[in-house]
Parts: sequence; C-alpha cells; structure tokens
Amino acid sequence: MTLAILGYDLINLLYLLAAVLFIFGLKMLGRVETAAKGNAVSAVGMLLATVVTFFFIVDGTWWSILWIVPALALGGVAGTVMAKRVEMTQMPQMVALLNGFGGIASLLVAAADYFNLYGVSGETVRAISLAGPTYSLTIGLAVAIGAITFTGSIMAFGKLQGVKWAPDQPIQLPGQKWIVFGGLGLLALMITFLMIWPGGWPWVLLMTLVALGLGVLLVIGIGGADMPVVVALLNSYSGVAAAMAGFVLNNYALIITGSLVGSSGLILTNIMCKAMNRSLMNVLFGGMGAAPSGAANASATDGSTPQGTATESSAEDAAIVLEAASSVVVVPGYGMAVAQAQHAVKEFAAELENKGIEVTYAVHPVAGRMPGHMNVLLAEAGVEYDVLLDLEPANARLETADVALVIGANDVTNPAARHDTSSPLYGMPILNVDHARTVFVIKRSLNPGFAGIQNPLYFQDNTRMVFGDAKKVVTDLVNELEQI
Amino acid sequence: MTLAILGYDLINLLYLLAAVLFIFGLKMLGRVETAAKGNAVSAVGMLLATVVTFFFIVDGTWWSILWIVPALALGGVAGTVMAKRVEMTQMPQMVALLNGFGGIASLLVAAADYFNLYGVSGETVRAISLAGPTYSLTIGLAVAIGAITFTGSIMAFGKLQGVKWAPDQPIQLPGQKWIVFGGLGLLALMITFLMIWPGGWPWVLLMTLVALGLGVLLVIGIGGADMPVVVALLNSYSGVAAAMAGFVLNNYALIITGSLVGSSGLILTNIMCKAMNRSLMNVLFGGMGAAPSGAANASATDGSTPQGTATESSAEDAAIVLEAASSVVVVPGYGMAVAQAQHAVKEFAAELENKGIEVTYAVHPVAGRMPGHMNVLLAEAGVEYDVLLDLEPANARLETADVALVIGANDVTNPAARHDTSSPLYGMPILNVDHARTVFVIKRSLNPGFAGIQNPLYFQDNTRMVFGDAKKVVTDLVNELEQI
Amino acid sequence: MNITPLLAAAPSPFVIGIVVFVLAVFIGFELISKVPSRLHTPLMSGSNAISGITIVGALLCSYSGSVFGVILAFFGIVFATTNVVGGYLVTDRMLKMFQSKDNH
Amino acid sequence: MNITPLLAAAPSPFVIGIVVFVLAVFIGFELISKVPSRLHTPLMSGSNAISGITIVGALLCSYSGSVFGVILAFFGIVFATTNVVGGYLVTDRMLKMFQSKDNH
Ligand SMILES: NC(=O)c1ccc[n+]([C@@H]2O[C@H](COP(=O)([O-])OP(=O)(O)OC[C@H]3O[C@@H](n4cnc5c(N)ncnc54)[C@H](OP(=O)(O)O)[C@@H]3O)[C@@H](O)[C@H]2O)c1
Ligand SMILES: NC(=O)c1ccc[n+]([C@@H]2O[C@H](COP(=O)([O-])OP(=O)(O)OC[C@H]3O[C@@H](n4cnc5c(N)ncnc54)[C@H](OP(=O)(O)O)[C@@H]3O)[C@@H](O)[C@H]2O)c1
Repeated sequence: MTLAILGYDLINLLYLLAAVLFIFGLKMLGRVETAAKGNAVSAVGMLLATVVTFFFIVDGTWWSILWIVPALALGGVAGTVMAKRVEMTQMPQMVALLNGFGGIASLLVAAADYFNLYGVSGETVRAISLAGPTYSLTIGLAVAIGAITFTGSIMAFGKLQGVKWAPDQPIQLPGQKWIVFGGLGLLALMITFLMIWPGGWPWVLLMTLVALGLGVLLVIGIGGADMPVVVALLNSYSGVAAAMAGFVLNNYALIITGSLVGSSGLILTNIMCKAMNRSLMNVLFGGMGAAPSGAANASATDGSTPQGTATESSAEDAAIVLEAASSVVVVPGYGMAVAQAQHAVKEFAAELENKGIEVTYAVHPVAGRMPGHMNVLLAEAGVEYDVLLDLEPANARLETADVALVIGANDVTNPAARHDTSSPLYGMPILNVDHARTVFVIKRSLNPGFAGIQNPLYFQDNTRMVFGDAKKVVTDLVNELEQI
Repeated sequence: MTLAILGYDLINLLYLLAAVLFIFGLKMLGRVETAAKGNAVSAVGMLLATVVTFFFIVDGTWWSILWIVPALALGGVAGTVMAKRVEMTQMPQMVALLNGFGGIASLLVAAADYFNLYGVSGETVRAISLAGPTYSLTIGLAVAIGAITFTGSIMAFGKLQGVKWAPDQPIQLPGQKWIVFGGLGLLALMITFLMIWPGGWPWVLLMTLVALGLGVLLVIGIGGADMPVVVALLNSYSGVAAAMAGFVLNNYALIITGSLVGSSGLILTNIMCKAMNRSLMNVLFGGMGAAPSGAANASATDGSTPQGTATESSAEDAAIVLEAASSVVVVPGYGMAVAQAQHAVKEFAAELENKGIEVTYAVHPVAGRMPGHMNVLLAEAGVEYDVLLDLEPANARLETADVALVIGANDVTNPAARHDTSSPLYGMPILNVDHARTVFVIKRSLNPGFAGIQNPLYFQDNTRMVFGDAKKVVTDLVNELEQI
Repeated sequence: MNITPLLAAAPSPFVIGIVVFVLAVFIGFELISKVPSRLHTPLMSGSNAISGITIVGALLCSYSGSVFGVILAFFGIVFATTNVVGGYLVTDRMLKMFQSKDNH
Repeated sequence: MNITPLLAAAPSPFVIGIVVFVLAVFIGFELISKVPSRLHTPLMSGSNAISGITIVGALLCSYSGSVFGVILAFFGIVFATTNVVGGYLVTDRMLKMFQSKDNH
C-alpha cells in the first residue's frame, strides 16, 4: 500500500515535470531564436509522460503490450510518414488533420473509460453512479468537444486541401445559426440525461453522432481562407477535450496540459484574428453573421468594379526602371504562393543584388492564406532571414524605396484600409507600398483578392500593372535583367 | 458525509475564487492606471477567504468566537491605526513591519497545528507519525522561514526607521558568512530530526530560536539603504512561509496564494536590483561579499577625494539664470527627502511657471532610498503626475533643457556610470544632467552620496554648486524669484 | 479485469500540494514584468498584504486542539489580521497619491 | 476536542481538478503574447502536438476493463500517437526553415 502510493506520487511528480517542460516549450516557441529548441523541450516532456505511463501499465499487466506496442508503432509510423511527405505549402492542412486526430483520441479515451467501467461489474449502474454526476458530466464534455474538434478539423483540412467534398466557399444552410444552437442545446440535454441516468450508454453514442455532425456544420459555413484561424481555435478545443478526458480519469497530466493548450490556443487565435482585423467573436460563432466570407461574394461587392484607369506596363519596361533603382522592396502575396514563384523571386533578387541594388522583402502578417505563409515559402527558396521585414520596419523602408514590386499581393497593400471607413479592410494595418517612388504590381488581372474589394492602388499615378502569372513575369524580369 | 464533502468542495471553490482575485489584483497593481483598483480587487479576495473560513469554523464550534472575534478585532484595529498614523516617508519601514507580522503569523500557524495535533490524543507520537514525514518537513520549513522573515523584517524596519538597536551601517561579525551557513545547516539538521522523531516537540521550539537569530544575522550585515530590496525579498519569503503553512494544513488557499507572492516577490526583487545595478545573488546571500555597502566606507573609497575644482554659486545668481531659461528640469534625490523640501520645490516650480517657464521633474528609478520615493514625496506636495518624467523621457528632455536643477541627488546623476568602467556605478542607467546647458546642484557639501564615490559632475564647466540645506536653498530661490 | 487501482490512483495530498504550488509559482513569475519604478513600493506593499492569507490558516487552527495550540493560533490571528488590514490600507494610501488631484 | 474533520478536509478529486485546471488556464493565457506572425503556424502546430497528451489517457484506458473499451482505447492510442509524432516532426520541419543557412 505504502509503496503503491509512493508509486502514484512519483508518477504524478514526473507528470508535473512533463507539464513544466510543456510550459517552457510553449514559451520558447513564441520567440524566433528559441522556437526550435522549445519544440524539442516540449517533445522531451511528451516522451517522459508517455514512457512513465507505459511502464506503469506494463508493470501491472505485462500482456497488454500485445496491443499497446502495435498501436504505438502504428501511430508512430503514420505520424512520421505524414510529417516527412507533406509539402511546405500544405502545412496548414496537415496541422488541421493532426488536430482532428487529437480530438478523436480524447473522445475515444473518455468513451473507453466509460465502457471499461461499464463492462467491469455486473452492477454496472451502481459502479458508474458511484463515480458521481461529475463523472458523467466530464464524459459528456470530452466526447462532445472531442467529436466537434474531429469533424471540424477534417472539414478544415478538406477546405485547405481543396478536395471536392469540402468546397472552398462557405455553405450556409437556411437557418444555420438555429441549427447550430439547436445542436448545442441537444448536446447539453443529453449530457444532463447521462448525469441523471449514468448507465444510459446509448446517450454516449448518440451524443457522439450529434457532435460529429455539429463539427461539420460549424466549419462548412466558413470560407476556405479563414481556415487558419479556425484551425487555431480547434486546436484550443482539442486542448479542452484532453483536459476533460483528464477529469474523467482524474489525471493531472491531462488536465494541466489540456488547459494549457486550451488557453494559450485561445490567445493565439485572438492574435491571429487581430492581425486579420476580425473579431474573435466573429470566429467563435463559426463565422456566422456580418463579415463577407471570402472570395465567394466578390463580384457582388460594391468596390469590385474598377475605378479610374490603371496604367499597364511590360516586364521589359519594369526591368529598366528596376535596374536604375538603388533600393527595391519586394511585396509578396497569395498570388506568389499560387504561382509557386518563390524560387524565381529569389533568382530575381540575386540578379538585382549583383548589380548592387539593395533588395528587401516586406512581409505582411496575413499575406497569403496562413500566418507565416510568405516566410515559409521564401525560406524554402533560400531567402535569408534578415532581409524579411515585418510590418513596421517594412513601412519605414517603403517610405524611401525607389521601387515597390508587388508580386501577387492585393488586400495587404490596399490604401483604403488607412482612410476609407466604409472599406471592409478599414483599420487593418497595411503595407504602404503607395509611399514608394514607383510601384509595380504583378498579377493576372484587375480582379480583387481575398476580401473581394477593388484596390485603389492600381489606379494611382505612380503604379504600373504588369499582367500575367507571377512565376512567368518574374522569370521574364530575370531574363530582361540579364540582358541589360 | 455527502453534505460535508460538498461543504469542503464549496469552500475550496471559494478559495479558488479568492486566488483568482489575487491574481487579477497583482496584475492590475503593476500598471499605474489600474493599481488602486487592483488593490481593491485583491482586498475583496482576502475578505472572501476570511469570511468563508470564519463561518466554517463558527458553524462547527460556535463558542470559538469568544476568542476569534477579539483576535480579529485586535488585529484590525492595530492595522488600521498603523496605516492611518504612518507618514508617507515612513512607508518602507511600515511595509517591513507588516511583513514581519505575516512571517510570525505563518510560524504561529504551523506551530499551532503541531501542538494541536500533539495535544489531542494520548497517543501523540502515533498521531503525528500518521501524518507522515512530509508533515514534519513542512512544519519545519514554515517555522524556519516564518521566523527568519519575522526577525529579518524587524531588523529592516529598525534600520529604515533609524532606531539605535538597528544601526544603519552593515555590521559584519568575524566569519559571518560561516555563521550564517552554519545556522542554515543546523536548521536542516533539526528538520531532519523532526522528520525521524515527529513527536520531538522541543526541536520545534529550538528551531524557532535558531531561525529567529538567523533572521537578525542575515539583515544586520546589510546597509540601511539596501533595505528596500531586502524587504522585497523578505516579502517573497513570507509568501513561501504561508505556502508552507498551507502544506501543513493541506489548504490550497494558502498554498496557491503563498507561492504567488513568493514567486512574484522574487521577480519584483529582481526588477529592483536591476534598477540599482546590483545582482540578485548579491542580495540573496544577504549582501555578503563584494559590493561596497553604503555610506559607511565612503571616506575610504578612492573616488571620494575631490578632483579639480567646483564652481560655487549663490541662490541669487541661480535665480537670475533660472529666470532667463525657458525649460527647467528639476532632478530630486535623497537630499530633498532628508530636508523635506518637496513643498518648497512645488512652490518654486509654481513661481517659474507663473513666469511662463516650463518645469518638469526627472525621476530616477532609484533616487532616494526606496523605489518610488521621489514620486511619493512629490505627489504628497501636489505635483501633477504628468510632469514627472521617467528615465528615458527625462533624458530626452535634458538634451534640450536650459537648466538642470539637481536638488539633493548625487549618484543618480554621476556621469562616471556611463563611461568609467572602474566606477562601482558603471552600467547603471543615469540621468544625463550634464547634457543640459547649465547645471545647478543644491547640496550641503562636496561629500559623496550613498555609493560613497565622488561625482565628476561637480567639476564640470557648466556646473554651479549652491551649498546649503535643500529646503533652505529652495526657499531662498523662491524669495529671489519673487523679487525679480 | 480489475479497474479499482486506476480509479483510486490519486496521489497523496502532499503531491497534489506540490502540483498546485508549482503551477502558482509559474503564474507569479509571469504576472509581474516591467513594472514602472514608481509602483515598486505599492506593489511590494500590496503583495505583502496578500501574503497575509495565512489568516485563513490561523483561523483554521484556532477552534480546537490543545490549549497551547489555540493560544498560538490566537496570536497568529492577531498578527495576520494586522498584516492584512494594515497592508491593504497602507497600499491604498500610497496609490491614492498617484491619482489625479480631483480625488482629493 | 476533535481534530479529525479538519485533517480530512480534503476536497473531492473533481474540485482539485478544477483548481489545477484554472491555474493552468492562467499560465496558458500569460504564456503567449506578442508572437511574431511568422511563428503563428509553428506555434499552432507545436501546441497541437502538446494536446496529444491524451496519449497518456489512452494508455491508461487500454489495459483492462471491457473488450469494447479496450478496442476504443487501442484506436485512441493510434490517433494520439499520430498526433504527437506527426505534430512534433512537422513543427520541427517548419522551424528548421527559419534557421540560418549553415544548418542546411
Ligand atoms: N495569412 C493568413 O493567415 C490569412 C488567413 C485567412 C485569410 N487571409 C486573407 O488573405 C488576404 C491576403 O492578402 P494578399 O494580399 O496576400 O492576397 P489577396 O488579397 O488574396 O490577393 C492575391 C492576389 O494574387 C493574385 N493572383 C492569384 N493568382 C495569381 C498568379 N498565379 N499569379 C499572379 N497573381 C495571382 C490575384 O489577382 P489576379 O486574380 O488578378 O491574379 C489576387 O488579387 C488578406 O485579405 C487576408 O486577410 C489571410
Ligand atoms: N531608491 C531606492 O530604492 C534605493 C534603495 C537603496 C539604495 N539606493 C541608492 O541610493 C542612491 C540614490 O541616489 P540619490 O542621487 O537620490 O542620492 P545620493 O546619491 O545618496 O545622494 C544624496 C545627496 O544628498 C545630499 N544631501 C543630504 N542631505 C541633504 C540636505 N539636507 N540638503 C541638501 N542635500 C542633502 C548629500 O550630499 P551632502 O552631504 O553634500 O549634502 C548626498 O550627496 C543610489 O546610489 C541608489 O542606488 C536607492
């Protein structure tokens, strides 16, 4: 007895150590210099928690390795293969998928504990009743949140990946809001039933089904481009689901770590929303309501019809102006990612640098379709970290730049965000490319970007449009520069 | 039984609520705009925790109000009287005294629980043994830390108050370091004894005595001017003592709150050390070791002999120069506090403002002898909050100021801190008064300040010394200005 | 097929205490950062008042047990209450000084 | 003169769980602030890996009880392990991209 208690004590102290490693890991992940190390620190914590638990289990029931080890191996191989195979540009959907797995795992843990308890004794109901109503409550919450996280993440994965069962456009059923609230109410009701009749296992299955459906419904109504924020939020949910599973098992490792992820994920969601100038509520309630949801309603929006005339130019002319400049700021956007133009851009910059021209990159926090999208792509192409400028230094640089070269960016350069209170972008901090001496914009047409509104930048006197696919135009520029 | 458990559950949830209020309160205390509210929030938390406990106790044993209520009343009256009577300039010693009370309270709690347990049963030793060695461990820690906090704080109080049994100078016994380490070792030994023989109550009393002595010894070796940092550190200790008492009683309110204070107090100590350019270690080990400990060894220090000649001036001449200025920066220091010149300074500033001259105050973080010393004094005299400049804005202002008027400040204006690597002040951020067009310094002599080193500022071409008591000189200035 | 050991797998109160202690220590560390120097003294005094939480412990020890224990607890209540009441009032007085003049 | 009620005054495991939960929530809130945008995706992915802690729960459910329960736990382990392993590796890959070129 004494020894057993010491055993639990020791295990829990090691769990606490793991939690402390997670705390340090998360903190270090928030700073560029320490991020990679932070990830390693948190991985060590996870290894510790897993190994401790494994030996605890196997020590008691050695035969359980017969199925535990294969399960671990299966998951380990699957995880490794997925992580190695995925392309850099598919990171967001990968995170979404893995997050979904975390959600369903918490669901399974809660259900497994319930049915284990159920299966143990002839006097089933009494056994579960003994655990008290809080047991049923946390079973219900873990199952519901886990299931919502699972299908929600899978939908987000689908939309980011562009598969056909998950259309990019938001799909709103008639009265969707009420269906969602109805579903949540139903879940609450079923959890209450379970608390009153803890032996009613069919409720657990039914609850799972309803929550799975709700997860789909919550995310299907949101546009594909909002998915990064949705994934961040679902990540927070998966933490809460793990914490609830921790309540079910009375396990502090799960409770502490789950709530850490739950709250820090919420903060991260908030930070990401702010960078996109949207409110957390807007996202929390599943994107239902006000804001225009992405490109779908682009043509319907007022601002989408061109105002004034844009001046067209060619790669040849652009090359001449660029060659004469002494400081060039490249402003990449979603179009560069679509065209996979990052390598061409790197070549282009090298060409200019050979000629003694200073090239920097102005990276807007929400350029592209995921946070850090441009950083990842440019890093992949081998662009040095120190020429990537964040919003503020980039704007300082743009004030004195000779040429701003906008490559497939649109919303993040829209000057209407600064002064036009009627613009949906109003208030979002933007890159002031219009302050550069000359602006070249590479895109295929005058069509709007993600927000679905026209960009007055294109009709300014000092702006020249170079129409075409980003990769093609930049390659042309490189050729022209070589010839000069 | 069920009801009783619900009772403990409810109480613990209310304790948790109190802890949350403390967390918010502490956070709000760190910002000027919210500080007063934060103090109120945390007071509400304390009221909640106390009232809940009171009713829990009285509900079980109503007759205990016969001594509980008088005790509460006594403490309440004493606290109120002390808080109302104390003068603003005596705040630091007041905090030290109260902190000592907190320390002895935790000591008494641990001892009371021990002797309660002891007194309950005939089979004393068995009763205490049952509680396990961790019980004895935490009893020992609570008693030791509580006692050190108590006498340490009382010594700090004495030094700050200037009473004769606590001399301002650091008193170092021969081999003091070893006595201290020996004392700590002795304490550890006695705690171990108690863990092995939990019934050995004499150890508890002996331990108390040794720890009380150690508290005196730790603080007596530190100079009076270092006391604010010592009090901050002892405050952190008193939190840890409360947490240890929490372990003794298995009470989460005490554990959470105590460790909150313990760790946040340590951070605050660290911040204060940084502002004074000293290392935490230097303070943690009781000020033993390297740094010169205050004014005591002033005359012994190399730099204390004047270099070059200082130019003397009079209040009359100073008034003429001041009258011709358009921007004057007042730099208050410890001398202003000693002379109680803050009201005269306020009058002086009003006089200048009447003449259309802009007056601001440059407040160094460690000017005076406690953090915020100058702010408290000037606020008392009615100086508006927005003309008090922190280090950085003050230095920006000094660059363009016509006159810098240094009133009883010394170390915080020493330009040697910027470039003389051999100076004990080297590296401390200072107020660059020497960058002002003209500098007037009001002090009684060329004697050094707290750090015991000479100030090259006084021998600069643009510096004029006005010798005399700060209050008298400033009053003279007011009179001169009225006559102009 | 015995589930009880797992359900009963609660650590001892002491270890739970350590878990709670460590978590609260982290909160304390994160809470305070970049406090302007003029708030150092009020912050110190305010958190000193909070450390008076030991008043709860003193109350809990005061109602039964040995006579000597209750006497100790009596003085514990007196000192802790002085700390709490004095601490909050003094902090409040200090902070009032920093407020705009209309409040005077 | 009965001391037992006080010594036994431990709250239920559920309430202890709530205490621990609330404290950890505060740590999570304080931990993340002002993350540069280029770290948003790695941070999301890294904390997603941490939420795979549910692997511990899956292991604890997997060794006894009902057959159905153990089957559920089996899949729980598979999914949680995929989350953990995939999550840490993906995060590491992303972060490697930001490092200076000598590491390539
Ligand atoms: N980063 C995030 O986390 C995130 C997440 C969700 C939403 N968003 C939103 O996404 C937007 C990002 O702004 P952004 O400026 O990067 O992109 P954007 O405003 O969406 O504009 C991208 C532009 O690229 C052009 N383009 C598309 N394919 C191209 C190709 N192959 N070659 C050249 N050009 C091409 C498009 O114009 P043409 O059709 O004329 O070529 C389009 O106007 C913001 O509104 C942001 O709020 C960002
Ligand atoms: N603020 C804190 O929390 C704190 C805590 C501990 C230590 N310290 C240390 O204290 C020092 C504070 O710097 P400080 O510049 O404010 O003070 P200081 O360097 O100690 O200098 C004070 C000066 O005031 C003069 N003085 C004394 N009584 C006077 C009177 N009645 N009238 C006019 N002048 C008088 C003294 O010169 P005469 O004798 O020539 O008049 C002395 O040189 C720093 O070294 C700091 O590290 C501060």
